Amino acid sequence: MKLNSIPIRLEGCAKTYGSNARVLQPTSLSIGAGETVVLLGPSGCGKTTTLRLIAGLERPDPGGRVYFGDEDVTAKPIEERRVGMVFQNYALFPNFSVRDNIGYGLKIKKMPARERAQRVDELLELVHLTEHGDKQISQLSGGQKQRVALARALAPEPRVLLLDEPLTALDAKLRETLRTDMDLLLKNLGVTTVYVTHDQAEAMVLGDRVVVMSNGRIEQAGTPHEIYFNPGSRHVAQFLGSLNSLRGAYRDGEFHVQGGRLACPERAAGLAEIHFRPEDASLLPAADAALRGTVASVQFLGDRSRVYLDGLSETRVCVEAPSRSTLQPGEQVGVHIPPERLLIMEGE
Amino acid sequence: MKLNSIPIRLEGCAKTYGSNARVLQPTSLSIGAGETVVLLGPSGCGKTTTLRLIAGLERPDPGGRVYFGDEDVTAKPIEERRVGMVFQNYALFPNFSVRDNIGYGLKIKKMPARERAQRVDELLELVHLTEHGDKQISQLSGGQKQRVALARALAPEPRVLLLDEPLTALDAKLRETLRTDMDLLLKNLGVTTVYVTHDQAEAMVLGDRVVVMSNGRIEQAGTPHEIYFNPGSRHVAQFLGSLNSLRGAYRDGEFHVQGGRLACPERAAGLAEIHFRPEDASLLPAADAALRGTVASVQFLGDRSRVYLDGLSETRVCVEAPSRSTLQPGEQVGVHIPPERLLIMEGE
Amino acid sequence: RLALLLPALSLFAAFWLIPIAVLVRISAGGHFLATYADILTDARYVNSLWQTVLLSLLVTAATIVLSVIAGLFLTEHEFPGKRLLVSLLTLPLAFPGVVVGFMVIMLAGRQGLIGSISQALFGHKLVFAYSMSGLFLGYLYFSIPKIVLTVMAAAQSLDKSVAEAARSLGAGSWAVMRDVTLPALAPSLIASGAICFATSIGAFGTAFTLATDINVLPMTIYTEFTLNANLVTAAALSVILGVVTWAILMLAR
Amino acid sequence: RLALLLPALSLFAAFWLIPIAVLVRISAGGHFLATYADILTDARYVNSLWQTVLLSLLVTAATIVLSVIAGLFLTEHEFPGKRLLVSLLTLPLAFPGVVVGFMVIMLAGRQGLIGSISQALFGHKLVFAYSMSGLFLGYLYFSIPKIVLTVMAAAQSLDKSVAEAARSLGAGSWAVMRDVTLPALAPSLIASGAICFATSIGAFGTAFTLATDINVLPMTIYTEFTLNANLVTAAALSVILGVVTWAILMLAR
Repeated sequence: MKLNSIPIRLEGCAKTYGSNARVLQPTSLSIGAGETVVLLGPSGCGKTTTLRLIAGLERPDPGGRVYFGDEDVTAKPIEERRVGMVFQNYALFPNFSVRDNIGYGLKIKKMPARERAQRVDELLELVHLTEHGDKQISQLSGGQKQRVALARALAPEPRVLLLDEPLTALDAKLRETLRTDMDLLLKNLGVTTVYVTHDQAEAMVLGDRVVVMSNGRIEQAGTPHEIYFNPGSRHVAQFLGSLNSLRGAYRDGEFHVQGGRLACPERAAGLAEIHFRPEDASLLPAADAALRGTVASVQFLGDRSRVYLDGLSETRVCVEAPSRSTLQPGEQVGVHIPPERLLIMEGE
Repeated sequence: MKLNSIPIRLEGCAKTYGSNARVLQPTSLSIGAGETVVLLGPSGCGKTTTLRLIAGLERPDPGGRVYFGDEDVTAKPIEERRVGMVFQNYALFPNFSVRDNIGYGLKIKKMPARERAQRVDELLELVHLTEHGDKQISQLSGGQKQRVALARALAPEPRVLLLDEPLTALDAKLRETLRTDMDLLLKNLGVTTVYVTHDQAEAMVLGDRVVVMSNGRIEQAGTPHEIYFNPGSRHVAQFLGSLNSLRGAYRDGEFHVQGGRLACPERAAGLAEIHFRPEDASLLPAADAALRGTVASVQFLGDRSRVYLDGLSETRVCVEAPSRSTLQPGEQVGVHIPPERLLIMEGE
Repeated sequence: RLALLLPALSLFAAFWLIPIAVLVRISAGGHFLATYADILTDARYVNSLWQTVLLSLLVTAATIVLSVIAGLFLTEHEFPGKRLLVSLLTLPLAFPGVVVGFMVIMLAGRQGLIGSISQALFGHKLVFAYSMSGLFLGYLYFSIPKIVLTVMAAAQSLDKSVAEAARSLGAGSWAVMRDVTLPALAPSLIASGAICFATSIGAFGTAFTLATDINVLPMTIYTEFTLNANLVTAAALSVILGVVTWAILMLAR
Repeated sequence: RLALLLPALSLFAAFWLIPIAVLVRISAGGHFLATYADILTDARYVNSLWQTVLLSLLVTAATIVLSVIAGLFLTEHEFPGKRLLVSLLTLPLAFPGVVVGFMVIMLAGRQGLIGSISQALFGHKLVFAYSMSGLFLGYLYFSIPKIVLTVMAAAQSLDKSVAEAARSLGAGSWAVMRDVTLPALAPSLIASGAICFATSIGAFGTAFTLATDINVLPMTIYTEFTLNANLVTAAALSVILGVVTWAILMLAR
C-alpha cells in the first residue's frame, strides 16, 4: 500500500485559549511531502496543540495560516481535510466491530459494500489482524486496539497521517515492538506524517526529523543525529538523554575540575560548565588517569551497568559500563572522555 | 532511619478462586531478614497474589502457611501483621492532607499528637516533601503521591515492606529517577522488602534477589547477575532482555549457521539453537569474519543504535552498535560473539 | 460477620415483601384467576391501564428527545449565565406534583394564560388543563430537569476523541450524533428513561389536582379504594400497575 | 449554530419560568409582603411547614442509614440468590404513592396485620397508619430502594486498595468505614439524599390515601386550592415549599 503525500506548511500559527492563556507562540514549520516529523516535548509544551492545528480540530489565532500543498486549509474543518488521526486512547467506536471500525471512513464516503469489504480485508492484513475482524473492540488487547485505530485512519487514504502519542498507553515491551512495526509501516506508506510523543526513543527511531518543543515554542528541529549530538541548549540535551555536568574552568587546552583535568576544545574557554553523556565516557584504572572519581554505587541493568561517581565534580556523575564489570562502591576509578564527545553549549 | 527486619517464609502456598481458577500453584519461598526480593513477571503470573498472601489480604488454600520469623501468621488479617504496603495507584486518602495521610497509621496506634507530628516531620524529610506537608493529595504530582504513599507505609515502622508495582503509573523519566531514590532508601532502611513489578530494569536495580514467575509458578530465583547471565529457560531469558536465536548445528568446537560459523562450547552439541543478547555481539568488517550478515535496518536510539541483520540465521538478528556508527542498510558486516557470552539452554 | 448479618437481612427482606404479599393476597379475593380475568376484560380498567401506559411512554419519549437536545447544547457551549440557566432549569424539581398541577391550571386552565392569549389572538379560548394534554404537559415539566441533568453528566464524561476520530474520517454533525454520541449516551438514557416512566405511571398529585375524572390508573385505584371501598379491585389494579412498572425497570437494567 | 440555538433555548427557558412566575404573581395577591407575613405568622401553616420538613429530614436520614448498611453488605458479599434479592429490594419502586399508602393501611391500619399480631400477643391493637408514623413508614418504603441502588453503584466503583491501605496501617472495620468508605460515598449520598428529601417533601399520594387530615404541606396546598378555593394562600405555600426544596437541592450540589 502506497499513499499520495503532500507537504504541509504552518505560518505564524499561535493558539490562545480564553483571554491570556497562550499555549502556542507564533510558530512556523514546513513538513516535506512524505516526511515523518516527530513533535517531541514534555506535556504542556504545545506539541498536541500544533498537531490539532494541522488536523483542523483547532483554529489558529488570527494571522496564522495552515497550508496543505498550495491549498490554504486554515478555515476548513477536520472533516474536509482528508487527514487520518490516531489517538493515545485509541478512540475506537465501542459499538462497532473491528471491521466496521476500519470501514467507517469508507462508509461515510459511500463506498459500495463489496469494495469496502475488500479494502477492509487488505487493511486487516496490513496490521496483522485478519483473524480478529469480527471481534468486538472490548475483546482486543491494547496493542491490537491501536493497530485497529491505525488501520481505520489509513482506510480512506488520507493525505496526511497524524498520530497523538499512539504508543503511550501501552507497556514498555509492547511499545518497543510496535515502535519497530510502525517505523516499517510509515517508511513503506510514504505518507506525510506528524507524530507527537514525549518519549525520546520513539522520536529517534521514527522521525526523519525531530522537532523539540517547550513552553509553546520550537526549541530545535533537525534529524535525530543532529539534535542528539549537537543539542542547541542544555534543556534539549537533557530531554534527549542523560546528561552529566562538570563544573570547572578552561586553561591551556584542558578543563580543570575537582577530580582532575581533561582535554577540551578551546570553545569551552570562559565557560564554567561542560557536559557529557553517560555512554561517551569510559572507565580505566585510576593510576593511569588524569581525571579520577570514587564509585558511589553501581546499578546493574542487565545489558549494561550504570556507575555513579563522586569526586569528579560537585555533583554526582553517571557513567555507563559493561554489565559484567565488577566495580565496587568506594573504589577509585579513572575516567576518560574523548574531547570530541564533550557537549559544550556556549549559548547559556 | 533504620527498621527492624524479620525473615518471611511461604510454605506450599497455593491460591484458587472459585472452584477451579488456580492463579498460584503451591509455592514455597524464603526471604531473608532485610533482604529485598523482587517478584518479576507478566500480568497474570501470580506475582501480585503472592504479595497479597504475604500481606494477609488473601488466605492461601488449605495447607499453605505463611511465617513471619517463627510466628505463623497464616490466619492473621493484614491489620495485625504490621506490614507496610504501597500500591500502584497510590491508594492515598483523598480526604486527608499529606501530613494526615502519613500520620494515619500512628493515629490508629494512638500515638500522642505531639510525638506523631514530630515523626511525620522526619518522614516528610526522608521523602523530600517537607514543604508539601499541608497540601491536599489532589495538589500533588504522581511522583509526589507515590512518595507520600511510601512515607505513610513506613511511618508505623512495619516489619515488612510490600510494594505492588509502585512505579508503573509514572512516566519513563520519572520512573528512572524514583527507581534510583527507592534503591538508596531501601538499602538504608534495611527492612525486609517484597517488590512486585513487570519491569525488568526495576527488578535488576532494586532486587537483592529476583524471583521470575510465570503461569502461577516460580520459574527461576537468583541474584540479578545470575538470572541475567544464566537464565534457566528461554522464557526467562526473553523476559529479562532481548534475545537472538541462531539455528544450526554443533561440529568440532564450532556452531554452524546460515551466515557462517562461530566458536562455541561443547555443551551445545546436539542442540538445534543457541542464543545471544544484542549487547554481547560486536560488529567488524565482513572480510575478517567467520560469521556474516546483511544490514536490514539501523535504529538510532541516541545513546546507541540497534542494527538488524539478515542472513545470519533464518530469523532476523539484532545487534547493538555505538550510536555514531555509519552503517547503511544493504551493507555486509561480520559479527563476533565471544563464546562465553553465548546462552546455551540445554533443558529445552 | 456474614452469619450475623444474613438473618438480619432476611428479616429485612421479609418485611419488604410482606406488604406486597398482603396486596397480592387481597387482590386474589378468594378467586385469584377470576379477579384478574374480570379486570382484564373490563373495558373501563383495560382502557385506564392502556391510557396510563401510553401517556407515560409519550412523556418518556418526549422528555428524552427534549433533554438530549438541551443537555448536549448546554454541555458543548460555554456562555455567560450558563450556571444560572442550569439552576433555573432544575427549578421544577423543587415543586411537588400538586403544585405542578396547580401551575398547569394557571397556564392552560379556564382562567389560564394560554387561554387569554389565544382568545386575544385568534378569538378562541384554548383550554386543555383538565385533560390528558394537561397531564402530559405537567409530567413533561417535572421530568425534563432530571434527564437534562443526567444527559449533561453523561455528556461531560464522554471521551471527546471518539467524536474527533469520527470527524477526521469525514463524518458530519449528524453522523457523529448517530454513530458516536447517542450510542454513548444510550445506557444512561435507558436507565433514566425507565425511572421517568415509573414516575409518570405512578404520579397522582398532578392528576388529582387537575381533575377527578382523568382516567389514569393511580386515580382509578384511589377511587376504587377510597370512594367505592372496592378493596379487591384496587389491590388487583395495584398489582398490575406494579408488574408493568417493574417489568420496564428490569428491562432497562 | 450557536446563533441559531440560543433564541430557541431562551424561549425554552422562558416557557420554563413562566409557570413559576405566574405562581409567584398569584401568591402576591396584590400585597406581596402582607401575604407572606400572614402565612409565616399563622401557626397552622408554620406548623404544617415545620412538620413536613421534619418528616422529610427524618425519612432522608433513616433511609441513608439503612441503605448504606444494606448497600455495603450487598456489595461486599457474594451469596446465591443475591441478584434475586436485589431485584426484590427494588420492587417498591414499581408502586405509586397511592398504592404504598394502601399497603401501609393493610399493614398498620385498623384491620392491619401489625394490629392483629399485637392484639394476639399483647392484647393491644397497634394502629399507626393514619398518622405521621404511617407516612414515615410509607416514605421509607419507597425511598430505600433508590438509595440502596445508588450506594451499591458507588461502592462497586470504589478503589478497594484505599481500604486495603488503611487496613495495612492497622485500621479495623470501623476505622475503615469512618475514614475511607463513608468519605468516598459522601458525594453520592448527599446528591441522592437531596433527591430523597425533595421527593418526600412533595409526596402527596401516600398522605392522601392514608388520611385527609394529615397536615403535610402538599395536602395543605391541595386543601386550600381545591376545597377552600384560596388561591393566594395555596400559591404562597407552593412558593415557600419550592424555595425550601430548591435550597436543599442547590446546597447538595
